Amino acid sequence: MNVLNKTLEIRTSPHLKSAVSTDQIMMHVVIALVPTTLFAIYAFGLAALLILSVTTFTAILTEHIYCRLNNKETTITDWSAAITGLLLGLTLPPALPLWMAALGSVASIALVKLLFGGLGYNIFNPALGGRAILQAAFPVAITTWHPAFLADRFSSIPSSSFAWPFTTGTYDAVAGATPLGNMKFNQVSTDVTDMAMGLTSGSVGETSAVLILLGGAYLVARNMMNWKIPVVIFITVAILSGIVNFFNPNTPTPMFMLLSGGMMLGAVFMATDMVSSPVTDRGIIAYSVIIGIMVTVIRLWGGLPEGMMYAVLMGNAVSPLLNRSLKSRVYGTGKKGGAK
Amino acid sequence: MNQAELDKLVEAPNSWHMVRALAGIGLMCALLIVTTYELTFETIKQNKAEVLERAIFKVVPGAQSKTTFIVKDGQVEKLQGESNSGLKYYAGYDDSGKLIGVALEAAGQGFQDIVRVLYGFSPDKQAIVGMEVLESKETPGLGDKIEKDETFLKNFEALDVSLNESGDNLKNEIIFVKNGTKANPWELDGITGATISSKAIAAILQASASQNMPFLNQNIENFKQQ
Amino acid sequence: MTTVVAKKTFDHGVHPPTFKDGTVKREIRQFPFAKVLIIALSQHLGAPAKAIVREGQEVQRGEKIAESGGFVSVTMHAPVSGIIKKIGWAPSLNGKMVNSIFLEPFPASGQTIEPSTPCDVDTASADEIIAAIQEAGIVGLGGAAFPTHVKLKIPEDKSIDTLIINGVECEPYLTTDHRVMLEQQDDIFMGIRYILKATGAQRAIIGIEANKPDAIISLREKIPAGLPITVEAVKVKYPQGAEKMLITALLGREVPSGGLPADCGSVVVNVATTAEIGRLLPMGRGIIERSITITGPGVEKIGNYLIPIGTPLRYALEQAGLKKNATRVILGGPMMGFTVSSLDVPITKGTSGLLVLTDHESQLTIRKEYACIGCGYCLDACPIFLNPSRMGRLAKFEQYDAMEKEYNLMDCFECGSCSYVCPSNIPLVHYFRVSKGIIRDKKASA
Amino acid sequence: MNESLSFIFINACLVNNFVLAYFLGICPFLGVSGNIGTASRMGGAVMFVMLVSSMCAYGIHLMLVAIDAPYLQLISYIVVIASTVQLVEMIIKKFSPALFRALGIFLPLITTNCAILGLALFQTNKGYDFIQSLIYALGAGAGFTIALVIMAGIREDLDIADTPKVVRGTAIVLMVAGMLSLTFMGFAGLGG
Amino acid sequence: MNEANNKLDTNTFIKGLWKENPVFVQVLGMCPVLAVTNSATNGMAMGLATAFVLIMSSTLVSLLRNFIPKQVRIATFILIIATFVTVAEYLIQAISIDIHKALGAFISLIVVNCLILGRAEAFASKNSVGKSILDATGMGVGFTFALLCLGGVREILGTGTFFGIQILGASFEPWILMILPGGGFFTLGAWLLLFNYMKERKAAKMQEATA
Amino acid sequence: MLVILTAIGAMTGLTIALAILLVIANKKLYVYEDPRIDIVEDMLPHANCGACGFPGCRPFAEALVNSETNPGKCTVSSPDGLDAIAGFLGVDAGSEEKRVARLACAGGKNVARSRAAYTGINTCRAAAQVAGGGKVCSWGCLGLADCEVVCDFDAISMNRFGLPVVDEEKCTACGDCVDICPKDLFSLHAISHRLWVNCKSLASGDEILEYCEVGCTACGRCAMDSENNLIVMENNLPVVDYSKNSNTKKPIQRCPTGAIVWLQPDGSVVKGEESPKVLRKSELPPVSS
Ligand SMILES: Cc1cc2nc3c(=O)[nH]c(=O)nc-3n(C[C@H](O)[C@H](O)[C@H](O)COP(=O)(O)O)c2cc1C
Ligand SMILES: Cc1cc2nc3c(=O)[nH]c(=O)nc-3n(C[C@H](O)[C@H](O)[C@H](O)COP(=O)(O)O)c2cc1C
Ligand SMILES: Cc1cc2nc3c(=O)[nH]c(=O)nc-3n(C[C@H](O)[C@H](O)[C@H](O)COP(=O)(O)O)c2cc1C
Ligand SMILES: Cc1cc2nc3c(=O)[nH]c(=O)nc-3n(C[C@H](O)[C@H](O)[C@H](O)CO)c2cc1C
Ligand code: SF4
Ligand code: SF4
Ligand code: SF4
Ligand code: SF4
Ligand code: FES
Repeated sequence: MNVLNKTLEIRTSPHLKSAVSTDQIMMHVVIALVPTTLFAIYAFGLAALLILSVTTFTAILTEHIYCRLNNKETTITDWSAAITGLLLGLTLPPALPLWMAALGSVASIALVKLLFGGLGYNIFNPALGGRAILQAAFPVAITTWHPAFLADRFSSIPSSSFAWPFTTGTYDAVAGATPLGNMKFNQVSTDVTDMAMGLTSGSVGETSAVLILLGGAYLVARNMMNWKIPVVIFITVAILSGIVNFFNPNTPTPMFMLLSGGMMLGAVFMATDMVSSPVTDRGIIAYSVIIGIMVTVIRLWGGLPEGMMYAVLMGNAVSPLLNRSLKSRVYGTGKKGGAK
Repeated sequence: MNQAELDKLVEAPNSWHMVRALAGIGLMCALLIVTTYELTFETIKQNKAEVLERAIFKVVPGAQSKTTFIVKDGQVEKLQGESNSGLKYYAGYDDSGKLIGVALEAAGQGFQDIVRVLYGFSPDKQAIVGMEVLESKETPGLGDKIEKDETFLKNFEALDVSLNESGDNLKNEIIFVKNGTKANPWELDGITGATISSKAIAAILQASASQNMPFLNQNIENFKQQ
Repeated sequence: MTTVVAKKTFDHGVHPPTFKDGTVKREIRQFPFAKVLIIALSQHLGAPAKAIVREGQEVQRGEKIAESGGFVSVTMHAPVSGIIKKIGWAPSLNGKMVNSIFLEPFPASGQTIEPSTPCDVDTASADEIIAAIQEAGIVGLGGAAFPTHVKLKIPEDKSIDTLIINGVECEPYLTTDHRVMLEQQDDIFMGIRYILKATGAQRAIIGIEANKPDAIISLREKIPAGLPITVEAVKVKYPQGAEKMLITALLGREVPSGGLPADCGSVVVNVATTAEIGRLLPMGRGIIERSITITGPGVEKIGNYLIPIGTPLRYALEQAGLKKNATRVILGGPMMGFTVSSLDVPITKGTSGLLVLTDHESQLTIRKEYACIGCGYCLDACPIFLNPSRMGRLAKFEQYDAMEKEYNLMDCFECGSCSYVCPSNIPLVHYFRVSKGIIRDKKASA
Repeated sequence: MNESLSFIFINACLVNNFVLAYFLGICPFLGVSGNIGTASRMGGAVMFVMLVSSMCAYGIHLMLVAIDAPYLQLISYIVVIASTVQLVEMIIKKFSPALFRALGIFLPLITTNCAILGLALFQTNKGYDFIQSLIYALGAGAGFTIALVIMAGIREDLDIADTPKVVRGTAIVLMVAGMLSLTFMGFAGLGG
Repeated sequence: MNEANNKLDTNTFIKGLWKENPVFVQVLGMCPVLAVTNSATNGMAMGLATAFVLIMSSTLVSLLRNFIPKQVRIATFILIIATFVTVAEYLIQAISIDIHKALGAFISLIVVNCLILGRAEAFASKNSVGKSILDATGMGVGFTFALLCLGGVREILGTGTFFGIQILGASFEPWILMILPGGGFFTLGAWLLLFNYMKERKAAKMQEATA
Repeated sequence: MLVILTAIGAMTGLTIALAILLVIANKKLYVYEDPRIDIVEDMLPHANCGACGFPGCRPFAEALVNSETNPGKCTVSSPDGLDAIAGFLGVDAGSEEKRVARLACAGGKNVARSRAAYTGINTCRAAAQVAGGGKVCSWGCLGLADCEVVCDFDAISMNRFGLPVVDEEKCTACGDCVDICPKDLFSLHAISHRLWVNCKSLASGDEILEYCEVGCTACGRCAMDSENNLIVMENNLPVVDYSKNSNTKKPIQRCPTGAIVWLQPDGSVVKGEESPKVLRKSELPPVSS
């Protein structure tokens, strides 16, 4: 008599699996970005909506086409392309010509992610890699800022947005200055609460510190983000700029440093990208400290007003080294191992 | 392969051959180089002089001829032959041999690396009347607007560097202002998108002018003889 | 139920759902004899036992049928009175065929057991106890089936101060140790007396996960006067029951890499093993049955059973009743247990549970595999503080040397915590098992 | 302009990194960046050779000025640097085989390398004095080492990555170099 | 030692162009390849200068190959190469100071271009003058061609011009990245990728043909 | 004129100094090295480019001479050059008979059954660890092609029934397949050994035919009838004594299942007349538990 009417399945242990899977993590990141995204659209109007749609859609499309060309099952269902596109859009200036945004999105996905092997294998953060490429290719366009909360933001679109592909856009006369630009070039500081609430100008999604932190908290609560990274970055930046500010009050205050520019978005959503950050505990700390130091140094002493992107990319570049050199002590080795 | 066979493969180096070959080839090379050097020397000298002259005539508009001066022991004297050390002053004269300006070099940190410029000073106008970038690694298309941007170069039609009462420094510092906000002749109208580079030019000129203008004005007579 | 607060534990680890409620209340019940029992001659680590019976020979329940094939080997006893049908190949848990004794019970075989020479705890010497344990065929019932007498024979150059009794039972679903702790308390204390004497340890600690408060409390109450025993609650966390983790939790020591618990002055014995020692040695008997949790969504009559060694899974499952959608039969718990490819595999001394999963679980656990996204969950799970993320990638690209030399692969004890948490569903432990195998092969052939 | 030593160092090391901004020493950068250990030893060797050649170049430059023979600059730089390094190599090989194993084997590769000659030429062009030249060499060497070691780390990761077949080999290394170069652009203007 | 190499002479020439292209296949002498290719003109000039040095030094090395003892081989090669580089440098200055300025130190750095020493060692020191010249010319042309490929792409995308002539229209927004160092790496990477791709396809086709 | 003299003076001085330095160095600092290193280095392109992964041509040459690497690692040299190096370093091939890898299992999916469905890492090594891999015959080939993948010489290809086939021409007897197979099914044999026992099952009796139609039932006929004890039974399997004259097809005629075969150079096998012809082209369904 057969007790079983089917073929037995054989598999390796464990036969239980925790519930989270990679696509879900990615999906929750998108969810966590929703408040920031909505605020961006509220602050910059149609321009933000357009740029975010273009980057997200192009990112997904690029990945899909790549998979088709390689006769592979499409990987867009893992949501990571959507995150990359969305995050790229959030770091761009609102009035950037859309063709540039699309080009950046293609570069993010194709050059920085897929050429390196796709999800999980990219060395550099795709969104920031794409932004770095855009910034090097079109430095003027990407440092031309558009003011937030224009009255007609829901009815008109900046003329530069619809520049013909591959041509220079004509910019509307009204140009906004960002807090960091004002600091660097005009030595003018900006009100801290304004920056916290997102009332300033800047990249599409970087302006509202509060909502970004909210999204971060959501991910931390779900254990989908390593809270140590942003916290250590913030601490490093605050300490360094605090010291400098103590000796030279003309330099930005720690609060200004934390709330201005891409610091929040970068530390909370981009430095925390699991793929391009180290995995070991001590590696993560070192990585965050390096990012903190580099962003402070660039902002205070470098030529550019903002350095978050470069700092994160530098962190990405040294991650493999940190992973290798800052391992955990293995159980039963080292000083505790010999103990009796 | 056994040891004996292996040893056979190693030829004993012949010292004489080595010296002979190296020295012989060294000799040949020396001849080759020197011949080329001699043959091209005049052309290159001429080329270089032309380039320099072009630059000087550009920053001292209207100049037709030039004389090079150097400062030796606090004294201005004409440069005889060549010299590689010390700041040179290139005096420019018009047809009639009248001094219309002095050109000199200045350098400082730009966005990417050191920027070297040549600028012309007009003693009559007490102003900088021309500026040419000699060497820069500024971003092409962006920082290199300091060489090409016409509005920016307009700054140097007459950038005020007149001296203060006591004559030991500029009356007004050369300062950088945002594009389109130039109100005074000593202000440098910046380039949007190349703020850093254009600011660097202002800083370079300010540093050089505040150091050299008092000296030039005091010794202007010395430059007048061609 | 009363609760117990536990603070002691180790770093890292995971929290799988326990699924113990179904069987925890069910007392251990006697299981009937199958038509044929298959007693594998190597059901423990070490040299196989040597059969001392012939085909066609009649044997009595409890009679010795195989003797140990060396020091790292144990004796086998007949689980039932019957006739030796044949001695030949039978499938085993790891898929290999092993030499086994096929024993057909007499139709009306009873529960009586042949009398034999006892080993008295008060008079026997340490060596005598160890010999008696070997003679009783006792191996670790915690899962590894390592001959217990070998473990208790402490090498000359080492000494033991603490005996740890492992009553953690951190594997989900399994409850036999829990039941043993409730039902065989006297045997446990008796066993501890034997082991303390054999090892020279000064004290014993019974470590129990805080989710078994009834066992903790009642054992605490019953500790016989004069016995240096404490009962400690440890946090509910997998793999709290692994001996290294338990030692760390209870003593704050670490077993050196590549070393044994004895290297940090302790020895760990499972409660069921201890109870078995305490039950069998006074009567001089051998192991012929053990208690097992038969459970899982694929089983009708789940429960804890005292089951004769050698019962084929087919018979056990017929008795317990299988559901239609059952697909996976696992010996052991869900975290470390092995699926079997054949129901002709018999229950062995090391079998602590028989878990049957269904289609439903298959669908839950077969998920799309992604590349490692570096989330670090596995690093946070690994109780040995290894870097499974890196090792998984190295294994995928066959860089075994680096795994061993730079990432301490050989310290991985295959607990599966990393695989459990990996959101990319990478079969990490499987990679590690394969890699360890390859490295071992390479060393053996070098 | 009289540049401060710290500026010279930072500039040569980060802002105008020899490999990533000036494209000097690309061959060893591509060739010897497969493994972190090798890369760091190579970096050490480069630093050493840079210091030696910086000193040589400084001396030769003085001599050439004295005999007024600028046209011999290139040929004498290369010959002197190459033979000095070779001498050092031979000495190391003879007297410390261990050190030779660790560093010496890299020396021939470095001698005929753009970064070394480039350093000598640049320091002459910039008119650095002796101390400035040494700091410049140190900065350039440190920058080279940093770039090389970072690249090696990344390449060790790429060895165990699912990179598409067509980019494997030099192509992907160049892509990484491109990204690193962009990253180092963040240092622009530092120290100014 | 190279007896086996008595193949048709056109092959000696052609192989440098494509099959053993010094840049795309051998990946040699990358520094000038990347550094001076921000415009087609510079690339071309650099290519020609390198080719000049390559041809001249190969010729001389081949002529002197029996006169040079093995031990001082490398030293003499370097001497010869450095000489011709110096010569080239003066010639370029005589022709145009501007080109000299654009190429900067990289003219001098031709000395250390691995390609030249490599050819001197691997080919010229073992072959007749005629063959060496042919080989050097092939390699030189291949090198120039590669530099032109890079310089062309970088100039067109980076400034919208080709050899200084506006070709993409005045409103084209230049991709400044392309003329920055990063762009150099990316462009060469892309070219190599293309070459790999073509090789793969060819291999796949070959396999199909045999199967 | 002065210029010329300076130049000549300086250059001659420089080169003579250099030459003397080199001469002295050659004499004083000479360190004995395997001269083959020089020769091999000579054969390399001297690009010192590092493409081989070594820090330069010389270290690469050293590694070559010490046979730590192979010439193909140099991507710069021409194929001819590489051949020359390989030829120079090549050790005498010797007169030993060529050996090849031989597989001892004939249980393809059309004749051998499985009883459990394995899912997991798709290699034999991994599968073998999970209850032996699910094939009923615990000795048999799992068919997941570890051997095909490990063979650097492309000598192994999997046939349509999931059994590896060795190409005798390509096989270099490197032994990698022998090491990788978790079921130890490969062994290296002189190419002239053509009489072959194509099964490793230690089980006996006709039951095994239920799950593998071509398995050895240990009936012992081949051994009984073999001349001069060419074949003996050990552990339920026939063992051919190749030191005796094994060049006979007779034993294959005795085998009722076709487990003992005659190997053809093209990879096909000849079985005895008596053995059942296997015509099935489809997979056998798994046995149910
Ligand atoms: C995560 C993140 C990183 C950024 N990194 C940079 C950077 O490295 N450099 C930069 O110029 N802008 C970067 N940006 C955009 C800056 O925030 C923007 O430049 C800033 O608002 C200051 O503008 P300014 O350059 O005109 O002063 C980044 C934005 C985000 C969201
Ligand atoms: C790739 C890149 C290159 C740059 N190059 C220069 C440069 O050469 N000169 C310069 O002044 N600024 C350069 N910048 C700096 C930005 O353009 C900077 O934001 C700008 O100078 C700010 O000026 P604005 O306030 O007028 O927009 C560069 C920025 C990037 C991203
Ligand atoms: C990951 C892992 C989990 C384990 N869990 C338990 C457990 O829950 N209970 C147990 O008694 N032994 C468990 N063990 C086995 C113990 O490490 C140890 O071998 C055992 O307690 C020793 O007792 P024994 O030899 O009597 O079986 C586990 C082992 C490992 C590697
Ligand atoms: C917390 C978190 C942050 C992330 N940040 C980024 C990001 O900055 N840029 C990006 O391209 N993808 C980001 N991702 C998504 C994903 O990791 C990314 O697409 C991979 O780098 C692609 O391999 C993030 C994912 C998580 C979970
Ligand atoms: S299976 Fe090994 S690597 Fe994974 S968590 Fe357990 S001990 Fe760590
Ligand atoms: S849990 Fe899985 S995905 Fe996360 S780091 Fe570990 S192996 Fe990678
Ligand atoms: S012979 Fe061995 S390695 Fe090859 S497929 Fe069969 S089981 Fe796998
Ligand atoms: S792996 Fe080696 S022995 Fe096996 S078939 Fe291939 S070449 Fe022959
Ligand atoms: S060309 Fe080889 S290092 Fe520069």
